[in-house]
Amino acid sequence: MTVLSRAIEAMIFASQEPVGEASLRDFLEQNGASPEDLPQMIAEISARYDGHGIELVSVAKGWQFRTCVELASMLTTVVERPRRLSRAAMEALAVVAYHQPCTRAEIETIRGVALNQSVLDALLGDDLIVPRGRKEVPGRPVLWGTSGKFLSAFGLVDLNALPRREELLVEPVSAEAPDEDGIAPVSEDGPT
Amino acid sequence: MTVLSRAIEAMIFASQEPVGEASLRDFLEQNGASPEDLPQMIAEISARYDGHGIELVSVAKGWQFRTCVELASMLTTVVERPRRLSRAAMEALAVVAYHQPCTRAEIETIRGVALNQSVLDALLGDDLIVPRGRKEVPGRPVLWGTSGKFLSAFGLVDLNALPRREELLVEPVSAEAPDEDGIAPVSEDGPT
Amino acid sequence: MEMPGGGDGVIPAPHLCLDGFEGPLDLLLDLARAQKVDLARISILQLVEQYLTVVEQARSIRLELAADWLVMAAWLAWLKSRLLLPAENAPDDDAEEAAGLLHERLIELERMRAAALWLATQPRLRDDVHARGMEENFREIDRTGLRVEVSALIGAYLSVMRRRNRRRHYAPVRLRYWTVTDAVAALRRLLNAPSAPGWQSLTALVPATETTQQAWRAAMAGALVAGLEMAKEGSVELRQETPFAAILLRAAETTTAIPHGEEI
Repeated sequence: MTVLSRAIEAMIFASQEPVGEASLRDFLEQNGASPEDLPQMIAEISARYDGHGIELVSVAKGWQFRTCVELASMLTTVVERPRRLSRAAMEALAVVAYHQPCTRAEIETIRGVALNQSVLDALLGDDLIVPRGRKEVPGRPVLWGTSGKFLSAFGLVDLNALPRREELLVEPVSAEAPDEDGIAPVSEDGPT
Repeated sequence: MTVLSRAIEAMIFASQEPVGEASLRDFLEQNGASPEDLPQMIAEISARYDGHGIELVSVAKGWQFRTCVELASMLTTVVERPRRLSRAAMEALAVVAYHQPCTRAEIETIRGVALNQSVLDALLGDDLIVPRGRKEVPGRPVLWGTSGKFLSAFGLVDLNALPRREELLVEPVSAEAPDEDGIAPVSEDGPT
Repeated sequence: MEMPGGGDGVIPAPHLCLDGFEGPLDLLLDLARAQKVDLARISILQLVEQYLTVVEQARSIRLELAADWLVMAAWLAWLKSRLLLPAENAPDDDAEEAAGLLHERLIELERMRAAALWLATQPRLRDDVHARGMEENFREIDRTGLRVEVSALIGAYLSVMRRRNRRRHYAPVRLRYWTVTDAVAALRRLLNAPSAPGWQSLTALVPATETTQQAWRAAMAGALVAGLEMAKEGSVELRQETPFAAILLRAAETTTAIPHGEEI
């Protein structure tokens, strides 16, 4: 293992935020290596963490070490957890993610219900959504979009990592298909 | 490698401060393991980082991961944030530059305000001004002049590279001339 | 409370649990789901009937049912009536379109819910997974350097010298305008003239020496105040044809004013 790959590992490890590929390439270049080597180095580093409690993940267009998902339940007592988002907030967030940039009114139309201020506050408070200018209609309402923090929070490389719209409904339908064969469905409201 | 040792690795990684042995022992106990196993687990984790850019180290308060020392220097980037002189310091320096050698009292007279000691200290601290003997008047005040550092800091070959006073002051004097038309001048000695 | 399964053997309506629904579309979507068919093939008509039944029942228990639920209910009732029109009538385009739109909205809501569920299953940072807790900062800030420019030095020197010049030459401007007292005196001289004139313009009072605009205005103001003052005591008469026209004055008809004036 070269000094440079160790240095890249340390650089990513040291940071609390994802380290952008650009910084990593710059670092390689400044140290006389080719930026082209980055993918291979990343692969090497990543491989070395096989079986560790932490792993190298690609997130928000950068690299970050994170604890492995399967350890989540064991770590809950150790590290403070953020409050979970309500169902309404998750739905509103999904609408923003898929319809951005969109106004509050547009979110309300899609969800068919008024957007509670506390929901908006929760999303803003967690820096998951950010204003992206204003819509040029009467009242010039703010247009909302998802933030870099959103990508990082959900472990997404970029917005393309979200399931495509067409894919979204494929799963539930196939999951419900057996229901039609006379098997009692388990809905959220409980078994019938 | 056990899940527990991976969890301990993750726990130390995610913690915001070094993790004390007591917490680690508690953690093992809560998860049905013997606290006695801790030293061996630590040794295992530590061994897994052989040759990595990061190492597990024991500090006063517990265990933490840290970038290997020899990489730290490589990763360190020095950001230069040059200071600027305060307005008062720049003015005092300008007065010294054009009226040297001059005493503190002279600087004060020309600027029309008292010279704060901290301003003088700042100029001295940056080696921009140096003492040039004493004025043979009661109290024998120090005479100040600009230093060689002053010339290099401002990128001047010598003091003659500064615009001459006459070149500088032609404009402001003529600009103020009309004000004096028909109005009795009031000198520093008081109104006529 | 629970609604009994549809008597006509259609679809068993779901539990009526209004707290679980955020809004009318939410409830509609749940009803649609309960039909366990592809949303694309769902019968809007059936859905509308169920919705209206549920809302009707809910209303008897939950008086505070939000107004927009009822708006939706009213709209759906309208939609139902149009869709129920006998087949021989020309198809109602509006209703067809509205039903199509409702379809699309339900599908989009279903999609967004699926997206929300998908997001919820992603490992969430600081909840399921954690980043490095203790940041190591390799950035060193070097503040020993000095950023100075000759231009700033010269600028500083100039501002010192300007301040100094200003200090040396400062004198309050003394204004010597034609005053009201001057104007009264001039007016009396005019009225006491042997050939007491008729109507005179007030501007005639202003001495020719008041050349600048500011001085002339001050003098005019003085003349007007003097004129008004003397009109009040009855020694002159003032006249102005229209607003902003020239102000005219002459000695009052009663000649008593003149000796009175001489007392001053």
